Amino acid sequence: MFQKVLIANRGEIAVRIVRACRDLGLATVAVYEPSDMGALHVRLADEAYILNSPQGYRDPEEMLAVALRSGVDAIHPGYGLISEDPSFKRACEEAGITIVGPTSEVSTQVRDKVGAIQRVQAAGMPTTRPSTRTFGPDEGADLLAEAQRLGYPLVIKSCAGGHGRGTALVHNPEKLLDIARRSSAQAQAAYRDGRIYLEAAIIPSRYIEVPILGDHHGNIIHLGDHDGSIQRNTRKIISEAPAPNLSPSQREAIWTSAIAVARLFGLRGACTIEFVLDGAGNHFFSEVKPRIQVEHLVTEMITHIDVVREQLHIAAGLPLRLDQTQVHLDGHAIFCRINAEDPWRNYLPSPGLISAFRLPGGPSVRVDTYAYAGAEVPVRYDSLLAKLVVWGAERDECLQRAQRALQEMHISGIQTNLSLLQLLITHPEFTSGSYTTAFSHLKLNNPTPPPSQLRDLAAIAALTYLNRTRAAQSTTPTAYTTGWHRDSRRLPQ
Amino acid sequence: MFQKVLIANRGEIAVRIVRACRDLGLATVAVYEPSDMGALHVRLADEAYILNSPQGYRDPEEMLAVALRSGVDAIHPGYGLISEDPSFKRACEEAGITIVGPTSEVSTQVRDKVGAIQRVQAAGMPTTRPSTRTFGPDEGADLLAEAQRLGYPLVIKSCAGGHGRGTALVHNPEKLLDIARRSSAQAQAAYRDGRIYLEAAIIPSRYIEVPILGDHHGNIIHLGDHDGSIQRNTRKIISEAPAPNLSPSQREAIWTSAIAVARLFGLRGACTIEFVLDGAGNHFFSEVKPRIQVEHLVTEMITHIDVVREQLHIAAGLPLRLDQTQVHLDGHAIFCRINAEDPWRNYLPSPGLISAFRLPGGPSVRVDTYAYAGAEVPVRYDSLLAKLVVWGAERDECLQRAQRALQEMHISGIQTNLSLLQLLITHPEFTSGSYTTAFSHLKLNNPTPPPSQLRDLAAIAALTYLNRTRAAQSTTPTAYTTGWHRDSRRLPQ
Amino acid sequence: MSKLIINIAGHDFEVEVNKSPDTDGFTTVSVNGETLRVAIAPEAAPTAIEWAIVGERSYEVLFDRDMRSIQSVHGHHELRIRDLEAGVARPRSGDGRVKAPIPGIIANVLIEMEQTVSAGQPILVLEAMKMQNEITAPRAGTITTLNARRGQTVTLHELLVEIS
Amino acid sequence: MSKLIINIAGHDFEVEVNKSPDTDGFTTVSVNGETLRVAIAPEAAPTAIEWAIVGERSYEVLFDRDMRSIQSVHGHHELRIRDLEAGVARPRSGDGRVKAPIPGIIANVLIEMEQTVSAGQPILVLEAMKMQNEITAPRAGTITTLNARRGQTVTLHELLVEIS
Repeated sequence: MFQKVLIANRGEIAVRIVRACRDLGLATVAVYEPSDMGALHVRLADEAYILNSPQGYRDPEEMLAVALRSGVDAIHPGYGLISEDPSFKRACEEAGITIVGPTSEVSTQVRDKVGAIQRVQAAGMPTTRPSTRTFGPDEGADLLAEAQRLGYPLVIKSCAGGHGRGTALVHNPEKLLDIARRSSAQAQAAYRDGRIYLEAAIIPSRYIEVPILGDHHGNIIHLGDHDGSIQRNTRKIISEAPAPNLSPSQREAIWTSAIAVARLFGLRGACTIEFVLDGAGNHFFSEVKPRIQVEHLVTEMITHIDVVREQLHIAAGLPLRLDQTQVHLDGHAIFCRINAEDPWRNYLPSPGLISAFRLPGGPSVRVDTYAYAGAEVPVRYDSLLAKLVVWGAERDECLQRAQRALQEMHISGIQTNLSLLQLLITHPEFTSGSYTTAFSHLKLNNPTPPPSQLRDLAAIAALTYLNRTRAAQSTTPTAYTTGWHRDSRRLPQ
Repeated sequence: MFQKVLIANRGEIAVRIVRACRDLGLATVAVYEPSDMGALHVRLADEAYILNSPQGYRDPEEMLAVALRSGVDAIHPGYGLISEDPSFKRACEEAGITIVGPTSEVSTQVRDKVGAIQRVQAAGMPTTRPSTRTFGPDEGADLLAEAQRLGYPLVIKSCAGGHGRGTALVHNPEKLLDIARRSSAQAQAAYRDGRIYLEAAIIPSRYIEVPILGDHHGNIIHLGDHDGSIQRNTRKIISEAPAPNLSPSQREAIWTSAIAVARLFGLRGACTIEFVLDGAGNHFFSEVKPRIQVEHLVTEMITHIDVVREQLHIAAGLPLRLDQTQVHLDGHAIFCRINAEDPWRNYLPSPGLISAFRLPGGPSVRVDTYAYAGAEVPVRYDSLLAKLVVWGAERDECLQRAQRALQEMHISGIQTNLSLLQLLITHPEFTSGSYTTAFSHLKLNNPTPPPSQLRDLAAIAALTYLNRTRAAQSTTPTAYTTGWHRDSRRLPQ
Repeated sequence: MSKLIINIAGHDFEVEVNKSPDTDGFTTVSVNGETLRVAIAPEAAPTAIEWAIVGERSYEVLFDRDMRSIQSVHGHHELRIRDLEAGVARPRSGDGRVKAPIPGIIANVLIEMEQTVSAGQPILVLEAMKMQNEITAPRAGTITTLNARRGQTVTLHELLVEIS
Repeated sequence: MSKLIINIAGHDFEVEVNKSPDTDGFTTVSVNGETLRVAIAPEAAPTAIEWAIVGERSYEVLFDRDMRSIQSVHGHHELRIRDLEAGVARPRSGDGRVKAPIPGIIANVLIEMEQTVSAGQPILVLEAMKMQNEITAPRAGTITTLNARRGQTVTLHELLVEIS
């Protein structure tokens, strides 16, 4: 095992990796951009190095320099940032520092999403139908021609990143270029890479994901499956494991495909094989994520396996500690991504000081976060604030607990999507488990509570208003003194 | 199943019960003394009734009146307060409201600790050797005579409560009456019952506890065992499951005894059978706790069973959902009780406003608490602030994670025993698993960190001091301006 | 005695408040003529998590900064408060000034000076926290101020556009 | 430039602080002649959890109210700070006044007026938070004030005993 690990990331995933290292007794080295100086991952690590280059967390050279200077024997890149950058991986490999995850060679192969699909196809497995190549934002004519060849409806996808930012459904040629430009800009903002490709759309569809672990000794196991179909504002915000409404034989077939794909690419460490499921229940390989997933907690809850711990074990060259028969898929887990954003104002990000913060507790509830009361949500980074996961022996128990945990969780000072998550997990389409990716675009109506509850809330609002205006007599915002306070707020679709 | 449950308790256990009810979809009714109006259990419940009698939470009549007024069909009494009061249970039974836990009759039997031991003895099982009767604080002569009969060393125990307040070891007659008076006063303060009894001391000894579940259909199962030998200031502050250093046959024998005791008394719901283990590894029945334990989390972590949920199931008359073969004892768990007290100042309780509060996260870590940043630790109640439990596949993994979680946890504004817990769980006697109750009295030395760390801390202290005095120039406490700031602090034994 | 009209999720409630709480901390409040006993968290400190007890019903509530929404376990609701003692009601929506809702970089400017826009029309794209955020016109009118150009860094509440 | 003597866990350190942090937020500090770069949390707000970076070593620290102890993952240590600019050192232990450290009820009074006590001798038992808490004499001397009787309710910092 290693002695000291550099964590080439920030936010909750850096904190998660510090925890896994501590749990193994390994020393940790954090890095930070100046604006992240007081961040939790810095506080919790044993050592912390400032990144002075303008690229900061995204600068592979400075990252490697810190690794050499601090004398670590391994680097954990987390997800996002430079976690999938083959040139960074190669540089680490050449410097003799272990980088947790697949090799630079494998990373290069799976990073080429179109090429990866073609390779899986060539191996005789069902895949989605992508365009033959990728496109820059200004290749309109070529894009139109390729779209014509694939046929509509089709999906635009970003070359970098996941199913998220940049992904958009196109029904006809008239809208293709506009949507493509927007996708490209979104991908550029999120991943610093505006290239896109096309894929024949599958409607209705579900995203089924299979996490796998592979060691350096040829052993590969899967850790079940989860459904990642539910997005809002281009982000997967809910995942559940196992994916609901799959027959045992469907599940078995998907797992078998996942293991075959993992063998094909020689995947090592923790990776995720992603599939699209069509309305008839057929699955099609879509892509490989060669790194820890944001939602890996959902897997940890149903397997009782600490996935980050296993990543470190595997990277150290140790054989897998479990074979497939020893992986017990137990119960049900639901994962919610809590963002610092206002879903009632077009998902406007909401940085600032967290004035109150209370986590849910009790059995089978876990929250991973870099936040706490008094912490600052920085302006510069992603809005991911906290990750909630709950477990239940049955799906119903899990649903009930997820609802309770969301109700208990309290964050103020900034806006969050907690109330949106509550709406989603109590929606009949979610509770029935019959949802597809179409659920991501469903317009949600905020249900009106019974009149007696509204009456109570009115009394509370009145009393609170009077208390606040009395307390802040001199500093009352103008809005309070003009009589009406209103704002038209509807949940965007 | 019930529709609505009254929670006849406060603090973290009331919150825990609200959670279990919510997870089952049951409505909850909280009660509160006026000084607890904004407490978390009140906030999270659906309904909340004020208790106006001076006895408050300890008034069985008002509690029953609230139950009738709110129309609940069950009452969960938690632990402490009136949870073991047979007269309250009888009144509920007569009013036709289910009270979660054993019947009033069983409660009466096990509440008589001396009688319970005699009954178990009569059934042919090994027990501790108690005095033949109990004593009030003023029965000095009788006490001395009984002590003579039992022989020294012996243990004074309180009739009410657990192993905790009131328990004291006596080596010779000269000290008996002084210690007995002190024990009685402690028990009076803690449990409002100053009666005591004697027990022949077993040295060295360990406290081994076996939680059981019994239903109304004659089924009884055990949920493994845990070690509760470690106390500080008369409170169990660390528990671990399974109890370390027991052979499989020892463990099996203890479980068998526990089930036999449970059958003997006709225990229902969640109860705990407590044993004392001598130096040769023989176990002796000591007492029955006919209610949920403070440290039940340690059991939940190794069994994946939500014990409070099961209590409600059983109280509703449902048969146990698991038989003994379906209870899988998985891995290792360590429980820490976090108190609002200053272990460096003779365990002085520390009420007040919690200014900062940060919970540990990551896999296999759970904290149950009523507290959060901005919450008040009330003056009137017990110092129990939070309960931390961590799990690991092996004991070593669990120890490492416990250490990490304690390091991550941050509470300020009040004093807590977090640093004491850190000292204890890293102590060689604890990490080796070879501890006995003697560990509770061990003098702990705060290890001195290496000079380079002290040097860093000195630099930090200097800079912080300068910042604070600069910021609070006008309001500097006198202590800051007199030059030396000191206080002699040693950890009491 | 204070009198307010509280509109929650489109429903109007006339609320009268007797200002002195009793010894238990409850205030007598009349809502549409119905008398309720209400207790709320004693201070609205920014770190406090607000709670209330109405009769025997317990609530935790979260208001946004300007009390224009209320959140509880029962959902997220629009809120309008009209204080009948504060004089004539004036709708706030008449303001055509568009300020930066968060700090960020102007990724795109979708309008020009003197251009006519309709309410809700996208006018700017602000990049912040790795997202492209569309800023829409708060009302219909003509662009009379335009202080935003592509690539510009803006601070919180900086005036970007005015619509008259 | 400020000069302090910091005693941690019985070890003395002479610390000199150059008061202006550099642009990265680090201040140059000399400890026993060794130069260190130290950054600490910018404000000591009561809600803040204090952290520091010394060179490339990261710390979270917790001081008690009067900065008489420092806690970190490395343990709980006694702390004495002597500000060489604040004049002559005066030990705080000379104070013979015993105040209620927490609110509670006097469960027992173990001394009488004019009685001689030694430092550390139990003088009162204060019942609070369901515990009997012994209060000991902060110094040796004679009881000259006794404001505590059994059963009495006391408030925080109420003067109970004076030892001269």
